[in-house]
Amino acid sequence: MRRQLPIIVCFGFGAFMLIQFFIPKRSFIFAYENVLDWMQIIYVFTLLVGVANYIKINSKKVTGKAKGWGYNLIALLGLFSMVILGFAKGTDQGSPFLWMFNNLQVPMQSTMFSLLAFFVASAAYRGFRARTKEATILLLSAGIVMLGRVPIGEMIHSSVPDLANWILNFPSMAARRGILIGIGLGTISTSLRIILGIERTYLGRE
Amino acid sequence: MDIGILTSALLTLFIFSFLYKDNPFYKFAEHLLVGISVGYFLVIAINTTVLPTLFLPLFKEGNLLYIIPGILGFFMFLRFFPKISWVSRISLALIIGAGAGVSIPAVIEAQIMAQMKASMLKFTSFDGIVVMTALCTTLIYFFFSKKHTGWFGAPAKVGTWFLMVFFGATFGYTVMSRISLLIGRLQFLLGDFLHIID
Amino acid sequence: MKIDRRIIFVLIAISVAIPLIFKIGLPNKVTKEVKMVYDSIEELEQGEVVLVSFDHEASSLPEIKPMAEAVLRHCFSKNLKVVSFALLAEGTAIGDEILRNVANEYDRKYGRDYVFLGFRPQYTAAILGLGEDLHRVFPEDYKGISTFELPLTKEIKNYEDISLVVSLADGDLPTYWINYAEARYDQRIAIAVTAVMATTYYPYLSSKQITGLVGGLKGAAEYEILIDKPGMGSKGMDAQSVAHVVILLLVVLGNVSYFLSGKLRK
Amino acid sequence: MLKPKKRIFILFLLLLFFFLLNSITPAFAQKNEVEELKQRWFDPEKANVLAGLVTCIVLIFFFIIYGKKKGKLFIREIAGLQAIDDAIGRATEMGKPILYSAGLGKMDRVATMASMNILGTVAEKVAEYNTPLIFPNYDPVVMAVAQEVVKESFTRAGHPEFYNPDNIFFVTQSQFGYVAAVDGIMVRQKPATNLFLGTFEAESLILAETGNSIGAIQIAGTDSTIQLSFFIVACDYTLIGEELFAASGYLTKDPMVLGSIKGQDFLKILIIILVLAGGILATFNSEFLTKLFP
Repeated sequence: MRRQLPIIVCFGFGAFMLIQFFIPKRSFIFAYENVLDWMQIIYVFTLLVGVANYIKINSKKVTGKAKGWGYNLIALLGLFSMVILGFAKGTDQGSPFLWMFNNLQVPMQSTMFSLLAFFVASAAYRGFRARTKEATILLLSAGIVMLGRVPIGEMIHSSVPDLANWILNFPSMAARRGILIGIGLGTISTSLRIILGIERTYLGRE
Repeated sequence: MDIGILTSALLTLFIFSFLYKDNPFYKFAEHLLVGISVGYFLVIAINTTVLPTLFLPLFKEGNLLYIIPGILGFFMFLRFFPKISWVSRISLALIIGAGAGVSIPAVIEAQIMAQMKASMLKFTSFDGIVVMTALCTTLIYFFFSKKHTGWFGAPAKVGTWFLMVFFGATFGYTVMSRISLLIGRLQFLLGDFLHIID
Repeated sequence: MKIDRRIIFVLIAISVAIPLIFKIGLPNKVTKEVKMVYDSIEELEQGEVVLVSFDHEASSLPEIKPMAEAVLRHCFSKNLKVVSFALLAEGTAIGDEILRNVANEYDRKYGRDYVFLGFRPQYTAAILGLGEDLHRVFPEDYKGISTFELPLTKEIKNYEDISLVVSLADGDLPTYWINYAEARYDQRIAIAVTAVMATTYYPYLSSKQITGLVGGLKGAAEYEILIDKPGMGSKGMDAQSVAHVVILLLVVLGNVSYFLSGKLRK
Repeated sequence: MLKPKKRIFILFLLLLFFFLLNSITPAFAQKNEVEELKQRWFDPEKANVLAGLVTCIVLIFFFIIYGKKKGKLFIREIAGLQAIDDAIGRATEMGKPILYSAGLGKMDRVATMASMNILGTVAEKVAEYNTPLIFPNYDPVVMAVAQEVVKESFTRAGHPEFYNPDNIFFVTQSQFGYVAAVDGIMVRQKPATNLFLGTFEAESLILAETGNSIGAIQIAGTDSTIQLSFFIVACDYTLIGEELFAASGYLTKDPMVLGSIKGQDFLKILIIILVLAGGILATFNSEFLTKLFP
């Protein structure tokens, strides 16, 4: 039962969603719409479980006075102030919830992300060495695209942007297409194995 | 000065301080960020999804069909109770199964067949030859049933060259994206905060 | 030669900050893929509906905002109707605000000229659902008004009433738009993505599964040229150029020292 | 696996259920073509996708059954995989831990499943030497699965007593919060080996750069094409896209999985032949093949 039931559910819904793609019948569309709704709702719940887990772990650290528990307290304060403000005062324009989002979350998050500008520079300095033929190709292609995508590339030579665009549009695009098709085939065969219950890692091995 | 701008500027600087090394200011900002983002997500998810797509049809419109996803969703919370945590696998199985079922025809159509069609180019054009060579050799690189030696090794090798062109181009393009993000932050610090630029 | 990472960090900060303060004014050229997005909006008739989807997180705002503003300005100046929502939670508040601000610039009225429908997780289901019935996926807008009551959404059933979808994304969400909305419902899709994601979508451009592509700050700057309204994109282009050159010089320096040290060892 | 009879029965039940649903839903007005189509059992415009689907299913199934019968199928070595063995050995010699990360993927991602399969093999080897395996998680469901996988592997290796559930833990569902935590672990515990296998996003470079600064051997594998370019630059070995999926089959040695990899290979040959044929026809201005594709 414990093992069979999930596999049965997985097979039933997987097989149905697969065949309904080809069947335009009204009843099938209706059923399909319902399944889509269900997926959406269940998915939100899995995310809510993640949130519950997060609160649980942080409060455990705070109450247990684990090392650096002050930081966990800050995280919890941030979380609950957003939740309380959001539900008490709404999320409309001018609400404190939105103020917190715009003045705390957005700047911090985009700054976090902008740290990558620095890391990308140090990785380029360290990693781009023409050690082998492959590494040289990598280096050249990166250099041309970097130059070709900014106005200064054109000032060096008028064909630099065109060359960069050509690389993006043809060889690079086709290689990515190769990777994509490979991943696509892998996805199809894994999905088939999932539907058939051969691949069931997601259930945990028992 | 606007309190909002001051707060954002301070937090921006806290996070930049990580570039020097890990420090309490950074840790403060990091935890605050995680907490706030989880809180934001919770509010938005409940307001815009749980309420209108589950509670509205179930309680206002009385559509009893929605009891099913409601119960399946609730099952996910049983993960916290080890004895009955297996029940949550049913819900998980539905998402994963249905997701797998939807993805198969979609991948075949958009990721494989449409891409194949777009690659069927004329052999008389240089670009066409490049595209077809690159596609075929990378696919050969991903061939697992045969060792990449002998006659089979050469196209696989060419495939790796094209892969390197792709990786290089992507890296180059990404550098651009990351610098843009930094420009955005510095525009804020120098403009909105310090008023050095307009 | 090993340079302390922090020296590189300082170099990058300087190379971005200086051109922002002292403008150089390097010229910019419009590329084909950006022009294609512009054209696909330009060819729409007054009153047609464009769906703008905010499929990104707060972190990529510096790139998304200039692109979103440019595209929305184009839509509103052409008198097109805009239906908008977010498929990632963090795009919600951002999308709402950007949309409202640009709409106000053009005196557009909420509910009649534009609507914001809020956020839907599980994008696969949401994108597919829109092919059948918009009112089912979004019974209410972001403010909680029924979509049957808003004059704009009242008229829209599914993709058949939507002329173009523009996905503003920093991840692989456009792939879902292509796999589901384009492939299954023949919906026309244009995308505006962060530069890092742009290479991902070139295959779809040549296979004509998307009608065009705006890539990052540079793309935004180009779009601003096309609609003749300089904005945040154009302002950042000098800094972008200088930073790229500095990184390339670092790479050259790295290689020179690598080969020199190799020779010395011999 | 379910028995075929049972499977058909379930499918039948499901269809019945939806038909019943259909009978209680209000009838729609039938006006135009779309409505007419909604009476039909097959959408003729999707015939080409059906043909593609049937080809995929037939080939993959054939090789799954073939694999099951034959027991052992040949799969070439994958460079990054050999490196995993060496990297585990190195960590053991140095007496340092191994850091494992499955990235940001949820359990329904193919890459995450592949990662869990590889984790099983890694854990088995690690158990023999009692090298600590640290695995910070982004997703609570993935964490639960990973704990079960590792526990089972330790038992199989004959050392269930070495298994420590506290080493496989949930961090946060925030991308950069997760990165910051993993970075912290790297800087403090200095693992000798980092394994990044799964779905990664922008954080890939931060992880790989920090790992590099502590001198760890790094092996990465992902299906996110963009992040591959960073891993290639910053890591010692990288499993590219499908290689990651194949690696999990290679390690588990499950004949059915290996069989499906063979099936994929044959599909690739078919794709190459079709693309080239299409190219030749296009050269002579024939649209015979391209017309058949969506």
